[in-house]
Parts: sequence; C-alpha cells; structure tokens
Amino acid sequence: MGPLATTVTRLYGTRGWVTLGVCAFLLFVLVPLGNLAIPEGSIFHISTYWVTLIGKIMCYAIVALAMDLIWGYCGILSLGHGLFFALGGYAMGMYLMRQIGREGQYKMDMPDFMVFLDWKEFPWQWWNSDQFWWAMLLVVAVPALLAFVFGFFAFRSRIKGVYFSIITQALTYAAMLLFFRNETGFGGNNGFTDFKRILGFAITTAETRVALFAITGAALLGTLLLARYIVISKLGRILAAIRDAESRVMFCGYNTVNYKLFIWTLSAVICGIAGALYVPQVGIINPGEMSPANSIEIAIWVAVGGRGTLVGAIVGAGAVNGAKSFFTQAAPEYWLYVLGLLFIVVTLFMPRGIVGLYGQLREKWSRRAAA
Amino acid sequence: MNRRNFVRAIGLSAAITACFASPFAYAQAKTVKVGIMHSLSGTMAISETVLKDVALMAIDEINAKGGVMGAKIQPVVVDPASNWPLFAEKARQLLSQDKVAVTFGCWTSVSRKSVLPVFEELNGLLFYPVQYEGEELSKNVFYTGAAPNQQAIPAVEYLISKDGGGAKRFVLLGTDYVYPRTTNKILRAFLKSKGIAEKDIDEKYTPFGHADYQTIVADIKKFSAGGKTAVISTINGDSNVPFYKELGNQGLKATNVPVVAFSVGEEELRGVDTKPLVGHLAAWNYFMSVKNPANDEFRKKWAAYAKAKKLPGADKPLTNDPMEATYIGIYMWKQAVEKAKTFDVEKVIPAVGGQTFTAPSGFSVKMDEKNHHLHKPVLIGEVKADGQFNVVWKTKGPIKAQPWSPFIAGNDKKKDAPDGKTKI
Amino acid sequence: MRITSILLLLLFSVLARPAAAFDADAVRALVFGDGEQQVAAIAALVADGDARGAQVLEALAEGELKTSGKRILIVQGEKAIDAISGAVLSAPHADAEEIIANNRLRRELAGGIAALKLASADRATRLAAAKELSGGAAEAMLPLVRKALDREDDPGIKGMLEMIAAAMEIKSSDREVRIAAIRRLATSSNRDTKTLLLGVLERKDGAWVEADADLRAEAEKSLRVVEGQLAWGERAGLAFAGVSLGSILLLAALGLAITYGLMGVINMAHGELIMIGAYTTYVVQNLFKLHAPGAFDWYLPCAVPASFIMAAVIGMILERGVIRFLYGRPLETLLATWGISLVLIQAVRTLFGAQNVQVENPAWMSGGVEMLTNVVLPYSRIVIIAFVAVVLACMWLLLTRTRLGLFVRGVTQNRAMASCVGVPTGRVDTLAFGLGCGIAGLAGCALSQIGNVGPDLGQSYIVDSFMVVVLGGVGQLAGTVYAALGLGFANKLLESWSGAVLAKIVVLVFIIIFIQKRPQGLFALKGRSVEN
Amino acid sequence: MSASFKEFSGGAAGELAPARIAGEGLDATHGVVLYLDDISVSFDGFRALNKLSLAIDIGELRCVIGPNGAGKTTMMDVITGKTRPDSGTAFFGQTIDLAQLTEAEIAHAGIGRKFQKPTIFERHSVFENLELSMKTDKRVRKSLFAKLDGAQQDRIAEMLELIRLAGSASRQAGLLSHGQKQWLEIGMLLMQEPRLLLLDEPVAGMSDEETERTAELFLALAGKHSLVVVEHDMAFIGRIARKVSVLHEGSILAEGSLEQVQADQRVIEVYLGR
Repeated sequence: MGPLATTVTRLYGTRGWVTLGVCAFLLFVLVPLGNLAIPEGSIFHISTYWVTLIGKIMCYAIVALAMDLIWGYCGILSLGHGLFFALGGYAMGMYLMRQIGREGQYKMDMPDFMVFLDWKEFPWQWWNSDQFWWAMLLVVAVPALLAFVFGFFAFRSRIKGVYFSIITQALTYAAMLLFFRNETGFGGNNGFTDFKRILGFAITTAETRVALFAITGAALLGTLLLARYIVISKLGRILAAIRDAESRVMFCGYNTVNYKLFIWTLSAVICGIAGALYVPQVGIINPGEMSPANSIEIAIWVAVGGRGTLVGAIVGAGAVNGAKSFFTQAAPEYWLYVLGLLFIVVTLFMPRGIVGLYGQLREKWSRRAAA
Repeated sequence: MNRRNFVRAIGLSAAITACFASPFAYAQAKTVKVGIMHSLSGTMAISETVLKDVALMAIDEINAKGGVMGAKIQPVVVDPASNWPLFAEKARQLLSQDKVAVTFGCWTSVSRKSVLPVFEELNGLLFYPVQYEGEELSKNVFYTGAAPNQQAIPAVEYLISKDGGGAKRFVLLGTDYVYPRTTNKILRAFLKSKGIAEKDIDEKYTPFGHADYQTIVADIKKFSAGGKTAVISTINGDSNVPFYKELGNQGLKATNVPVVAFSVGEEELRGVDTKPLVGHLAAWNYFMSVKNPANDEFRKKWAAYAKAKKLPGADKPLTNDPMEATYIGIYMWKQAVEKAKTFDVEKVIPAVGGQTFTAPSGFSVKMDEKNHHLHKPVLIGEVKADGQFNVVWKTKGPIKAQPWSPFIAGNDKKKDAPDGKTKI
Repeated sequence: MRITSILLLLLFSVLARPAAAFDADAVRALVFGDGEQQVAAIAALVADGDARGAQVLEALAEGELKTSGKRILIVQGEKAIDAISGAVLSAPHADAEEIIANNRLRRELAGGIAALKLASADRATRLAAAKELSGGAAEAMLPLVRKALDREDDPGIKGMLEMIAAAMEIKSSDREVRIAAIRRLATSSNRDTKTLLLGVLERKDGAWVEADADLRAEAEKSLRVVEGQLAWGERAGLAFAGVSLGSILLLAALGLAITYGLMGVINMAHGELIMIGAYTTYVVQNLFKLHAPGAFDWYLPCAVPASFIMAAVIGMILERGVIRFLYGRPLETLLATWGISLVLIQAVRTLFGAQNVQVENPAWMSGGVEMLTNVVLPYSRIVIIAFVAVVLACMWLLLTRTRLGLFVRGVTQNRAMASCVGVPTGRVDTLAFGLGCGIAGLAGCALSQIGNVGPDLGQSYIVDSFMVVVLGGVGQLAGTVYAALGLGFANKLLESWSGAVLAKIVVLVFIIIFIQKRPQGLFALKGRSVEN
Repeated sequence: MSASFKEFSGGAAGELAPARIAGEGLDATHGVVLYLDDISVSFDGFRALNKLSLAIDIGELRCVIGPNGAGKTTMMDVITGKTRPDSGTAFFGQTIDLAQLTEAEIAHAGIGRKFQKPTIFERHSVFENLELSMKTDKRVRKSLFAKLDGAQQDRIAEMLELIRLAGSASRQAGLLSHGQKQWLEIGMLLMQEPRLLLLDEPVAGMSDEETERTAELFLALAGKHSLVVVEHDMAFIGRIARKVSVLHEGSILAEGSLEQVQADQRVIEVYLGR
C-alpha cells in the first residue's frame, strides 16, 4: 500500500476515521441543511444563533489544539496565546473594515474611526489591507513572526516553566495596552466592528454564515489531523521527551531550541488562523481579546478537557465555552461560581481532564478489584 | 489519543450540545419577553448592575398595574460579563432564541457597537440608557442617555461664565477610549469657538483602571499656575476614586481648580470620601437631589425595592442618571406599544418617536420624532459633603439632542434621522 | 513705602465710614441678588466689618442661611434667627429653603471671612485666615489686609500678609508700589504668584500690555526666581511619586514573594486576597461608624491586624483545602487558584454588591504636608511608605530570626530533607502560605486608603505583582524590593514625558527584554542547583 | 555471552564509527581524545574545580575516584558543556574546543554522558528511548518525516539484546527497575556511537550479577571507545581499572594504577583523614 495509505492508517484506526467522518457529515451537511433548507419553526431547524455559537466555539477549539500542542505535548505553558489569536483576528478585521466601503456611519472611504480622528490617508499598517490575499498573508505571517522572534530569544536564553509563562503574559498585556491607544491605528478600545461584507458576500446572510461555519469546521478537522500527524511522528516523541527530560534530549544531540521554536511558532500560526475565522462570525475584534485573563482561560480549556490528548483540547474548549454560554443566561448571578469550582475540581480530582476521567475511574475500580 | 477516547469525547460533546438545545422557553399565556443585557460580572459590573435592578423594578411596577396591553412582561436577564463579543452573542440569543420584544442594555460604547449589527440584522429594538459620544444613529436603537450637546457643552459654557469661575485654561482629562476622545474633540472645537487658545488646552489620557494619579494631578497643578484653570474629566468610572482622592490629598480645592465630570454620579461617589471634593462639578440630566414629586416618588420606590429585594447597598439607596434613563426608556416603550397596539418592532419604532414622559428630573421629556434621542434638560451640580449634588445651574427646559455634533467637521451635512433600512 | 501705606489707610477709613450701621440691603442682595450682586454684597459686608454681617456670611458658608418667603433666617439646628432683625424665632421653619453657594460665592465668602478674622486676637485664627487669603483674595480685601499688617506683630503671619498685599498691589496704580510688590513676590511661596507675574509680562498681538519696560524687567527677574523654585518642586514631587508607587508595588508583591517566590505556588488568587484585606478594612470601618463613632479616626490601627488575620485565615484554608494537593505541579496550581479567584470575586459581589464601597481616610491621613512651593506630600502616601518599611522589616526578622523562618527556608530549599530532620513540613507550608496571604491582606488595607475598593480590585494588581517578583528573582526578597522601587521610578519618570499609557508599555517591554538577559531575575542563584 | 559484545562492538567500530567520526572531523592524531587544561569553575565563591588538568587517550578506560564534593560531576558538566569553565581550556581531539559548543553539538561531536541519577524518558517505551538516542540526522524537519529503515530496526534490536531488555521493548521505561534503567541509559549512550563515554556512577543500585555484566561490557567497549568512569564502588573499579585518577577539591591528587594510587599517602589521608 502507498505511503499516503500508510499515513492514513497511522493517523487513526477505522473507528477514529468513522467518527471523524460522522463529524464531517454533521458539520458540512446536517448543520447547513438544518439551517438553510429546513424552514424556521420546524423542530429540525438549526437557528443561526446555534450556527454562530458553534462556529465560535470551534474557533476556540482550534486555539485549544494549538495550546495543547505546546503545553500538553511540549510542556511549555503560554499565557499569551490570546495575543496571537487577536493578531490573526485584527489582520482579518482590517480587511473586513476595508470591505465596508462607504456604508459606515460617515459614508466615507475610510473606516469610521479614522474619519473621526480625521486621518487623511491610511497609516502604514494598513498598506494593501483591501487585498484579501494580503490579509490572509498577515493572518499567518504576523503571529508567526512575533512568535518566532520572541521564542528565539526566550528559548535561546533557556527561559523555562513559570518564567516563560509570566513573560508571555507580560507580552500580551503590553500588546493590549498598545492596541487600546487610538494612535496605534486599530480603532483603540472599540476595535473593529459593524462589518458588512467578506469577499463581496454580505456577511449577515445565512449562506455566508453557514459557509464560514463550514470553513471553520474544515479548519478544525484539518488542525486536528495535522496535530495528530505531528504528535505520532518522531518529532512528537522528541517534544514529549523535551517535556520530560530536556537535558537528556540535549545530551542525545538534539538542538532543543529549534524543536521548541518550531512547535511554538506553529502553535502561534494556528491561533492566528483561528482568530481570522473568529472575527467575521462574531462580528467584533478589540483589544479585550489580548487581556491576560483570556489567555489563562485558553490554558484552562485544555486542562479541563485533558492536556496531552488532542480530543481533550477540543472537548475542553467545547465544555467550558458551552457552559459559559449556558449559565450566563440560566444563572447570570452565579455562573462564575460554577466556572470557578469547575476549574478547582478538575485540577484537583481530574488531573487528566474530562477525557481522562473514564480511564481514571477504570483504574480505580481495577485497583479495588485487586485489593 | 486512542480511538476509544475519541469516540467517547464526541459522544460527550454531543451530550453538551444537547443540554443547550433543551428548550427553556416558557409557554405561558399572555406574556411578553423583554431582554435585560447588563454586565453583572467583570469590570463594568460596578456600574451596570444597578441598571439591571432598576429595570426589574420598573417591570414589576408595570406588571403590578396589569402589564402592557394585558400581557405580563417576563424579563430575560443575561450577563454579558463585560466581554464585548459575548454581548453580541447574547444579543443574538435574546433576539433569535428568546424572541424578546425589546432589549434594555449596554453601557460602554464598545458593547453598543458590538451588538448594533446584530440588532440591525435581526431588526430588534434596543434602548441604550447611558450618555455617550454621539456620532451614531440606528433605526433599531433609542438613546435615552445624553448626547454631547446635552451634557458636555453646557457644562463648559458654565465653567467659562462668571458664576462658573470664569475659567481661562482647560485640562481635558480622560480614560483612553472613544467616549472621552470624541467628547474632548468636540470640546476642543467648542473652546476654540469661544476664543480659547491652543496653548490653554491640555489633553491627557490614562489607561483603563489607571490607579496612580500623582503625576497627572501634579501636572494639573503646574498647568493651573498659568491662569484660571478648570479640569474637564471624562475618566472612566473605576479610575475616578483614586483620581479624586489624589485631588483631595494634594489640596486642589474646587474653589481654585474646579473639576467637572461627565461620568461621575451618585453611584461613583459612593466609593469616595467626598468631604475634600465639595464644590467639584458634574453635569447630568438628572440628580438624585432634585426636588419634585416625580423624583420623590422615584426615590421612594427605589428605596423600597432595594430593601425588599435585599439589594447590596440597600442601606444607602442611590439613584443616578443612567437609572433614570433606563426607567424612562421602559415606560416610553410601554407607551409606544400601547399606541401601536402591537409588539411588532416595525410598528413600535415609529410609535416611540414623540412619546413624552414626566421624568424624575422634573421635566416632561420627549422622544424626538426623528433622531431617536430624548429631549433632556441639562443640570449642573456641585458635590456636597454627603455625596449628593447641589444643582447650581439648569437649562430652562429640555433641549434637543444633536447626535451629530456641529463641532465635528462634515457633520453639518448629516441628516438627523437614521436611514430607513440599515440592512444590506 | 510708609507713605503708600498711610495713603491706603486714609483710603480705607473713607471706605469704612458707614461702618456704624449693619447693612441690611447688602444682606438682602446677598440672598436674593444674582451672582454679581451677591459678590458685591459680600465685599460690602466685609468692608464695614460688622459682627452681624460676619455672622450672616459665616451662616451662608456653613449652609445655615435659609429663606422662607421674604424672610432671611439663620437656622442652627432647632433655633432660627432672623438675619435682618436679629430676633430669635422659636418656631422651626421646615419650609425654609437653603441658599446654595456655588464655587465662586464660596471663594469670595472664604476670602471675606478670613479677612475679617485677621482682626482676631487669637494667633492661630489669624494664621489660618492668612493661609486662606494667600489662596487668592479679592482686591476689596486690601484695606483690611493693610490694616492687619500694621497691627500684626507675629513675623510668620506678617510675612504671609506682606505677600498677600503684594499680590494685590501688583495691580496698584502707583508705580513704586507695584515694583516693590513685584520684588517681594520673588520670595513668595505661592502657586498663583507665577500667574500674577505672567500677567505683567503678557503681550497682546505683539505689543506689551505693560508699557513700563523696567517694571517688566523686575517681573522677569522675580519670575525667574519663582520658576526656579517651581522646577525644584517638580523634581521633588517626581521623586516622591516614584517612591510612593514603588512602595505600593512592593506591598502588593511582598505576599507573592513568599507564596510564589519561596513556596513556588503560582497564586493567581493573590489579588483577591488583597481585595479581601481591603473589604475587611471596610467592614471594620463600618463597625466603628456604628459602635464607636467617637474613635472613628482610630479604626485603621484595628483594621490592620483584622485584614491580616482575615486574609491569612482564608489563605490557610485554601492551602489546606486545595493547594497542598498540587505541590510540585506549579502550572496546575495556576489554574486552580485562578478558579479560586473567580469564586472569591463573585462571593464578594454577592455579599457587598458589585459597586465600589466607601473607605474613608481617617482625618489624620487626609490632606498632606506642603513642602516647597508646589509639592504636597499626601499623608496617606507617607503613611503607606512607612507602613511598607515596617512590614518589610517584620517579614525580614520573621524569616531570618525566628524558628518558623528557619523552617520555611529549610522546607523551601529541600522539602524531603527538612521532613527527614523532623520539620513538620505540612504545618510549615500552611503557616508560610498564611503569612504570605496575610501580607496580601495588609496590602489591601493600605490600598483601600488611596484607591477604590471593589470586587475586582485585585485583578489590577496581580500582573504587576508577578512582574515585580519575577524581575527581582524568585526567592529573593532583596530582589523584590529593588525591583518594586525600580519599576516605580521607571514608571513615573517615563510617565512624565511619554504619558501614562506608553510608560506602562515601555516598562513591560523592558521587563521582557531584561528577563532574556537574566533568566533568573535580578538576584539569581548560580550553580548546579539551578538546572534540572 | 562476551561473544555478543565482540559482534556488536565490532559492528559499531568496524563499519559505522570511523566513517562518521571522519565526517565530524575529530582529529585524534597524537592519540589523545580529550584534553582538560587547568580548568577552574566556582559557584558563588565555592571553587568546584581548581586548575584541573586531565588527558584521556583514544580507547582508554579511565576511572575517576574521589570523595563527595571533589568535583567529579562538575568536571563532567564542563566536558559536556552544561557548565562553562571560568578559566582553562577543554579540547575534544586536537581541534574541537568544547567551550565553543552547546550541549547538543558536543553530544553530536561524539561525547556521550550518563548521569548519576539515571535520566531516561520515563513516559516513552524502551524501544522509543533507544530510537530517540540513535545516531541519525537530528534536525527538526528530518525528524518530522522520519521513518525507521531496516538497518536501524536491527541496530535497536541488537542493542535491546545487549542490554537485556529485548523482552520489555514496548514497556514504559519508567516502570523498569533501577538497574534496568541504568542499563537502558548505557544503551542509549551506545546508540549515539560516541567516541568518548562519560559514566557517572554506572553501577549504583545494580545487583552483583548486573555489576559483573557491566564490567564486562565496559572492558569490551574499551579500545573502540574511550571511557571515563566515575565510581565509588571500589570492587567495581578494581574489576575494570587500568588507570585511575583521584580527584580532590577540584584538582587531580594522584594518577596511576589502582595499586599505586591506593598506596599514595595523600590519597589515604583524603579518604581516611575524615
């Protein structure tokens, strides 16, 4: 059998691929039909609310995967991943702002906030921002570049563990303050909002939404397979080895800096892409996304789901954000208790997260049986 | 990750999704759902929580009197948690899942900007109760707070007047976001028109949650050495306490350098020891201290409600301008519905225009037929030792809002009404 | 000089002739007139210096002057006096409308009353009055000031009066008087002096407003002197601000230096423990308000231990309940404590409400010492700086001089070994963590005096605290101290030329770069122990 | 069983070693593989190494003994680039200045190190442990697409035989006994095909039988590789020792055959003096 086939079989067994197929069917067939074909009022109708909500959560899931790659598999906890996410979002946002054209409050060619600050021409950051391909380039390049430069210096000077976490936090915090300033040229505190069109399609129509939804789904599955490929490759084993005994890896003759740098940058790029998919669906990007709290939450999704397992990351993102969306209405006064306690319980009693729970319990039983 | 994990995980997430899908829509006869969307957690909870409470109070009141067109109002409270994307999500949820007839909510400009597209897309109806920077009009939004010309401009006029102390130099101090930026931009233009020179205007911004005002206050002192100075503060709610405490401690008295604030009301002063601040000013469309029957009733009702519901701070119940604006908004919507004889947004919107209501401020305020803003009186108050305000100046009557400030270039051509269809 | 003053005396006596009768019209004008008339009335009442006139002014200043119909009353508690007739009215006047004095009026009043007080026999009163007047007095007060000057024997007060007089005489018609005034102003220690001198040097469309050249020259000279003083003031102020901010950062970070620095617990709930300290202070304050309003000014000394204990206890509970199961898993601790912080915040919201609560400074902490011309050092900040120093000293002693300290250091260096030699590691951990949290509580108590007290008070300090500890070098108390003060100064210096927002960004970037250079912080341990 | 060594090490030295080493340009003319020339290292005032000089010949098996804190481990840290000397020079062969290289590069150049406390990848299988340490192109891209070819499979199989872990190839390394871990780590070293092996207390926690085997293995390796063995177990030293260096307070106290060294007065003081 050919190399591709071997890769395929190595990635997942039959059941795995079947499950993936089912997910793909849900994402690309069921939901679109449920939303577009089936009329409202029918119980099978899937409302746009669900489409956007699940779309949003899938973006988060992609971020969680990125975080799991770097934290779960390489043992590097980043408290600054919100920054890369936001950068991707801003890159996309700039393009969307240009797409608004003359339909803003001021009916001008430039985005409202620029008209308002009476800027006469676009600042340099906005060069070429009306080109979609350029936006896509930025989505990938900006997080990649920042991550690479930052990571290069950080890893070369052997910054480890908590130190690394703290300075990534400082990084995203500084970036947030920077983006809050109106002079920075990205709409200050309000950021970008009120988008109208993407690639000429009206952004609010159900079709566009479903399309975005499907693309996000594809991105999620793609990321999952990519991550899977990495973690089962020798590279993946080396990353895990770095996590467990970095010095031994070095004495085996591996240049760990390069390995960390590779996975770190990749993870940042994935975040950027997630951000780019997030913005058109949610309809706003602003510096709030860079606040340290958001980045910590990303880590929490992974921990809740189960770090070191890819599915765990996805489940975690789904569970936490789902719970958030649910409880903010079901129990607006008390949802923070629920969330907070969830984190404590998970870290205390479910070190392997939700997906690890089953195995954990089984071990307990078997130990009981043995005793 | 082994396959079993995978399968199990998928099952689990499916379960989660299922638990959302479970319909929590009540099937009562003759009720109408109304959305209340104020942050109950996060940074903005400080200001927004009371608005949720006052809205619930008004709703109880209306229901007690038989509801709207015989339908009991059923409030749907959500917590957007001071998280702007979450605002958008919640707005969509209220409109498309709960099918609310109207929503009362938002405080910060960014939250409003975040939900605006959703309301326009799903053609919902939002009442926005906070003073804001203007430069916006939407068919789907009614602004019951003040536009800049209903708050900032009169305040500055007062400062320039002899009674206001005849200020010659101005420090425009604000938190670095849109509302202060816009307001200060408008004020700059206005001050120029009053013949104040560039060099006599100093514009300063601090980051969100800035807590150390030593340098700022020192600079103000320095600046004030150049001539009779007044400070115009658009500092965001939370930073006000450290700012005022610093003012007091560094001995800047209102008699030397008065500070007029646009986002400091009774609630904000709750956290401050006001004795050193006596004489500093605030401009609003309502003060708790105004004396008139409507306000006495409003205050009494609120005090009673706070006590009954055991709200925190019920020992010292305070009312403020955004609360009044929320209250007005709810009643205006009620009247509009009763006029339109339907909850259908398309029909309610035109009916809201022209509604009048005897507001606690003591004036009969009117919703402009065209521009979706209230005609409001402007009051200027001086801080008293007890944290209340002395009204030292007020307009003869309500004045019309100018969402498009004439002091911003290009606004003269703007038409004073939202475009018919904002959807594309 | 003499001549001028005599001239002025004559002038004054002319003014003062109708002083016989008390000017009822003035009082009416004061009450019913518009702004202009009111100001004029005040001037008149002051000028004829009649006792009842003074009483009316005082009443207005105190907000005791009320009207019922055409009647003007001075209402003090139950009893009311007719301001015109002076008759005492028994019936309390509920309907009486208070007359509201706005800033302008209040300024005039303060000046007037002070001017009258200059005649008082009591030195303190005169001093206070002089102080008040040097805050800016109306021209009309000049005669009174002059009169007082001639009567005054106390050198201190005399000096102040000289300045006050000069500040007015600079606008006098007599050239000699003006020059003399300008010369004197050079030595003035008053904020508004600069304004006055600038007034002389003002130019309208190119041409000097003041024609007299050598008068301008004098003004120039004095101005230079004054500005020199101001410049010094600014420098001093900046330095103080730096120290103050540094001390606050330090206080916020000290607790973390133990829990994180020594014990390696990444305590994301640190900020919330600060917040708890602040709320404890608030509660103590309210208890005093309720039960011992007399001793209110002394609530703080009780609040300090209270907030320490409160935070410490909660800290220990957390340690026993959650954190102890996570030793050696720092990143898990981070997540758990993050959850804890969410719960604590929401708990406070439910208990005290989402709004800020009011924590009053005790009287002895509000206000400040005025050193130099334009620097006021707020007492609250001075107290806090001292407080930090004390806390630091105690902590140092505790860690270096006591058995507990020895144990803590032992456990943090080698847990296994320590337990082998019989150190009760479990209890030591709990106590150490409690100590760290207690200090966070103290920080909250102090911060409540300068900032606002709200549920997310802690959030604004947590990031900075971590920066300080990491920058200083984990496990290095000395490092923490240097780092905090360093950051404080850096922040303030930058802020003075780049504005607050940029300053913060620059500092953060600096920290990032610095840690690249010294991955272990300012004071790093070298050697085999560091790696692995 | 010693046959198996011959076979193996023959294979190692015969076909693979020379070619690769030539590739890495290790110039071992003069027959010396490692020079340390008055190296000094101090941590916060404490002098761990004090003007230490040491030379290891090609194929030599050198034992280093000395009381705790004599600087044995620090010496290894210096050689493997973990610690940088404050003064002095360390050369691998004639040309490679160890002070210029990172740990990875040094390892690549052909110095393998076994730690005092066995450090292996506890959460990987025994097989993976060997796979990861095998001598191949260790750049990122290569390892992303790496697949084991037949030859490599065989080498790992051989090694498993050699270190007697063939039975537990797929076992998680963390679950091995202490002795087995020691062996695994030695195996990992050998997979790197180093010219010089630094072995820090290799037989600590081994049964006598295992110790015996280890001795045989080392003796077999000597000649193809150069070995530096740091050990406290005098019996073991006696079993393998040809030349012994005694380290004391960071510098060489005595050097020679075990008998000579043990006869040396200063050495006796150092060991018995306290």
